[in-house]
Amino acid sequence: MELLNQVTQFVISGLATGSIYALIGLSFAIIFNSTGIINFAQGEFVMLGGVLTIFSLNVLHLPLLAAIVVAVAVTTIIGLLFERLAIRPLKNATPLMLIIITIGASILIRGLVMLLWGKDTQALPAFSGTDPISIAGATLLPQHLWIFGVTVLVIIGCRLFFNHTISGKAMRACSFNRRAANLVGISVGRMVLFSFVISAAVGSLAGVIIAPLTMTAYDVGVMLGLKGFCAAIMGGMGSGLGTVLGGLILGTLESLGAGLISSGYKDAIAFFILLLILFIRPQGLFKKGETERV
Amino acid sequence: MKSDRIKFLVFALVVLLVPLPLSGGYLTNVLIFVGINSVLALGLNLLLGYAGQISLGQAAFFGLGAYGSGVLTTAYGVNPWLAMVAVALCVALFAFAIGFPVLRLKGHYLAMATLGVGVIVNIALNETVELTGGPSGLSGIPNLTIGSLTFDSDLKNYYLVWVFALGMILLSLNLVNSRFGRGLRAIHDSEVAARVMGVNARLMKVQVFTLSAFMSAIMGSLYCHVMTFISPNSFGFHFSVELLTMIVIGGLGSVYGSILGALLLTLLPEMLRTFQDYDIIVYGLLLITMTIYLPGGLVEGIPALLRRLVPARKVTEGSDA
Amino acid sequence: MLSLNGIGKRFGGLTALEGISFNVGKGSITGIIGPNGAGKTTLFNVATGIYPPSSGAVLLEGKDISKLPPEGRARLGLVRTFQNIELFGKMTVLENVMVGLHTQSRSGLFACSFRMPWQMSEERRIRERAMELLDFVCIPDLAGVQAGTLSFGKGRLLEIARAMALEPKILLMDEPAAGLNSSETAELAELIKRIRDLGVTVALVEHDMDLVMDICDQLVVLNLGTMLAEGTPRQIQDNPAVITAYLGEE
Amino acid sequence: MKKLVSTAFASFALLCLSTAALAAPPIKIGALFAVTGPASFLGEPERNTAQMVVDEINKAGGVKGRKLELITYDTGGDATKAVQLANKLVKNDQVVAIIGPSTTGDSMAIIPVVEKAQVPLISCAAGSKITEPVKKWVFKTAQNDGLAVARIYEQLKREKKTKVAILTVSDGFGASGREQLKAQAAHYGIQILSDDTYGPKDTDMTAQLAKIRGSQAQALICWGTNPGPAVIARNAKQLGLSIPVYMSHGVSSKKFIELAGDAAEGIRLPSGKVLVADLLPKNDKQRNSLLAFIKDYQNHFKAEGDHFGGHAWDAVMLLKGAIERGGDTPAGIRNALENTRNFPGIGGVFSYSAKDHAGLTKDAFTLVEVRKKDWVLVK
Repeated sequence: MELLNQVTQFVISGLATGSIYALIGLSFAIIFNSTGIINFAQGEFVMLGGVLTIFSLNVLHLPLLAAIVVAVAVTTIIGLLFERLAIRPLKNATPLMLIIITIGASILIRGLVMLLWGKDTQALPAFSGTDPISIAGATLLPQHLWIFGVTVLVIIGCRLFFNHTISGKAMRACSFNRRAANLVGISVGRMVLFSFVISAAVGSLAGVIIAPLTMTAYDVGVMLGLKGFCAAIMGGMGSGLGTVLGGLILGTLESLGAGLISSGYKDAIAFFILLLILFIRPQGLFKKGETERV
Repeated sequence: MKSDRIKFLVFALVVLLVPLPLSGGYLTNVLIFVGINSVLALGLNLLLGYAGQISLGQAAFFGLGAYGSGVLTTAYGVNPWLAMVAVALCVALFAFAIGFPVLRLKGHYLAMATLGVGVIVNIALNETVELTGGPSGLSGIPNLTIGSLTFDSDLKNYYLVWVFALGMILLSLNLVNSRFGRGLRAIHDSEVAARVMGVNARLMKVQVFTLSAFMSAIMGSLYCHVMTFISPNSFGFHFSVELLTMIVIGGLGSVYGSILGALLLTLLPEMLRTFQDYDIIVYGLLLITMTIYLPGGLVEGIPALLRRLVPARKVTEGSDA
Repeated sequence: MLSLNGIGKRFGGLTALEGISFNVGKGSITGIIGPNGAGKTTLFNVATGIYPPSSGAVLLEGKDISKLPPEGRARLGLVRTFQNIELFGKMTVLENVMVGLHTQSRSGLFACSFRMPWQMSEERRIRERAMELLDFVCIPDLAGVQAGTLSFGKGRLLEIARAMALEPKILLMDEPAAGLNSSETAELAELIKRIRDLGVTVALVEHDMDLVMDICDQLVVLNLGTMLAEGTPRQIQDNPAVITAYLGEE
Repeated sequence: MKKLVSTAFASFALLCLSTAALAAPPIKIGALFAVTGPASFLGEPERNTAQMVVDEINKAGGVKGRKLELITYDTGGDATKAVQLANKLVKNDQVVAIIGPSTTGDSMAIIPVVEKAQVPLISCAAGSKITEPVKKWVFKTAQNDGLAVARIYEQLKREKKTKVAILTVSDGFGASGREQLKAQAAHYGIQILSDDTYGPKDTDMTAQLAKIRGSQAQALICWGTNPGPAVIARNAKQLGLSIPVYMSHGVSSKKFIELAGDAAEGIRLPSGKVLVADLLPKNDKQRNSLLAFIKDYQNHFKAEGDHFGGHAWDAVMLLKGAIERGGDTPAGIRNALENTRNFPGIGGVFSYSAKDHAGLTKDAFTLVEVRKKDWVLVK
């Protein structure tokens, strides 16, 4: 009975952590889907969301909602600048160059934040208190519900955007075939910019809503980014349910691994699963295989 | 062919003579690590610059080499030279085994998989406390000895490390200018075309991956005997990225570029002394600007710059006359 | 020489090829023609092992090679060129051909890094052979030039030299005349005939009908992933189904 | 007239003296701190404090009329860099002594360098193996982890609690704590029921805590530095974990209370006295040092001095005393350091000896508890 209780808690905690990964994974997938770029600086967008909110709240003394809006807006602008200054100037970029550039950008952003706001960890007050909520013998915090809620909203938003707006459809067209998209009059450059902007916004939003739980500092982005990327790969880099399921599975496995096997090897378990998926099903857990065209 | 030989001989001569005016000072110590980093960067460059396969987990092989030698010599009293060879072979075998599934992946997926291998190895070094001493590190590793000669001073270690480094540099130079090197570069340019030409791309990628792991492991062993203390955070993701930065700055696909990059980045903290906390930003900026404006690295950039300057001067001289 | 038996290829739900069967006779020049999207390049990709076939088998000299990877087929003498010239742009012209000689040499990782004597002599042999091949396609003067800087026409010649380096039994050429001007095309026709005279079987996908009619002994016509006709150039020219496919229904 | 001459003479003599003092070359002290990287929470206050103390000493006329010059380098918490920089301090800068590094790993890495160069090192890291066994040239100011563990176990024994769960961070600090917790348990008759770890960057520890909740443990001891323990405090509150929670001295600063919020209430931890300086009795030996340090730090950095900064304060002040007594040669300083007795510092009252280069007893720690967002002494 006690074991059952524990496992319930492991699963619930895992789902809560997993939805964080899912949200970050979604922001990875948005850029990947329209550009084929894996943005290694994605974690820094998440970090910026949290750090900027705290800055607006504590230093500018804005109310919480305004602080969040400022944080997301500023991060979005940084995403835009990043694309303009670091991605756009590259002609005929190879994946290799893009990996190196985005790694460089992540180091740069982290360094700047460290210099501007110091190295201390900071906490954001929870949006709706910290009284635990009991579900089937396990407990959750109200902040977890915020995370679930925002994740669902972001998925719905992505769906609507990609399936029902001109820009969204254009971005999808770019992901299928850039040359063809260009031929039918879609400005591929603009779509790449768009995807960075949207992804920065989603990433920073994730950063904001998780900050009350995980706290934030200049270096939180690295691990969160990696985990988000794992989630996205498990879901086959789709910007929909696959990535969310990937995130939830990753979170749950991690939590079960920490609770039942070994807490020290928790991350190793997560990366081991990532490797297995890459080896066996590189197209993700939920997608059908496709042949690469030459 | 001939000029390549002469270039290497000049380089080797410089390497062997450099410590003399330094008289065992602090710089000698830094240059030991330049030697180690040069070979690590070179290993990564063979993989990334020549064969076009990225690895963000190079530090793992370096760490396995260091810990393998460290543990075998301290806990089991194995002869350090024997340990070095045995460990390097084991690490190479490990790389060979994981190479087949890992190198089937391309681009971002390959980057992520190698990163994953790096993270897992680092966690393993941290968690196997009984063996490795865990996060607090492993101390009391003996210096290397040959007969009655103990490598316990900076000068001796300098020659120890650089003799190994020069050997590996020479072998790498031979390799890249041979049938094998041509195959690697062909894979880099167009894997499909290379395979249609009968190049066994899959095997060659794994072979060069194994070679770079072997080189890293040897350097890891040397590192542990030079330092006599090792801890897992020297072998993390951060260091893999530092190696990547070295070859991007020095020059992808250039043996000497790897060495130039290692030299600059190992001395960089020295040059950035006035910046203190800013060096992390300089790293980031260097990675971005070099990739955008000088994708060939400094080994290509400096001659190009000189070429641009020299005719310019001729023109001005001409106008003066 | 090369037999395709009931080749089919699907991408997801899309059928690109279905039921393709024909033989390429030893020592012949066979042309594969068809309108855009007929599946010609896909057929080449299946034949050379870049795509696995969804159904059917590829036979080389009677031996089933369907399971072999591209490099394995190359070793057996099945070699191809690409529509968009796939040169190794960052290597010199000579080095490109030397890569083509990969299968003619054996030195591995160890021999190369330690410069074993036999590796050195092998290297010399490869270099000489590569120069001969450049002579064969009449571009020996470009040996030291970086391949990425070549004009399209010279690039095509280099690609052929590189393919010939593998000492192919059969050479598959994907639109060799694409992007060439008329004098270059004429030279190409001569070159292909010289290749055939060396005893190499040639199969080519081509749009340039004049070229095809001039050099081919046998033609295969594809349309919408299926085989429309097979025969000599004369027979094909008179085939009503082919005319319809090319010109559309009146 | 006579008077005038003598005054002039006197002032001239004074002038000569002071110029002589100015002209004397400064005494060079090296410092290595992990100002950047994961251990920057240690390195930054340490560097700030060390520079501050040296400035204060120089303002007050230096040591025996000579100024101190502090040469600080950032190791980034990287052992390789630490070794290079230690070499630089010894060979290029020719310092007479080195303070720092901040982490046990960096300290262990540079010990061979200073032993060989015969330059005294006063480490600011906590790992007990730095000075056990005793190395001739190596001293330390940070309290051994073992002392903190002993303090907690003593309290548990007093409360007759014998079953504990431990949860430690998987870095150098946590590993060293874990080692001590396991080694000393038997001595205090304590049984460790569950032994878990978490990663320094983990954001959710409910899995480990749920497991602990299901065990028979009567107390939880958690060993880590911010932000992990704050996450654990919050997760423990979320899970309604009812057993008392003990943290390590790694989080003995206001920052922890700020991060953990309400969840910090009731948590206990061993701490250096700097945290509760104003609560100490008037006759406490360390009181004056503590109040001076806190005041100076507040003036310079508009922030609360913590015990990490205290390690550097102790190191510089111990060095100052040693130079005063033993002169400005490395060997003289080393000998004087070893003979330091009853020096009241921030971390405790230091008494080094030939057999003990750590210099502190478990009195260096007091047990404090969080009440109403502030610290109170546990009686």
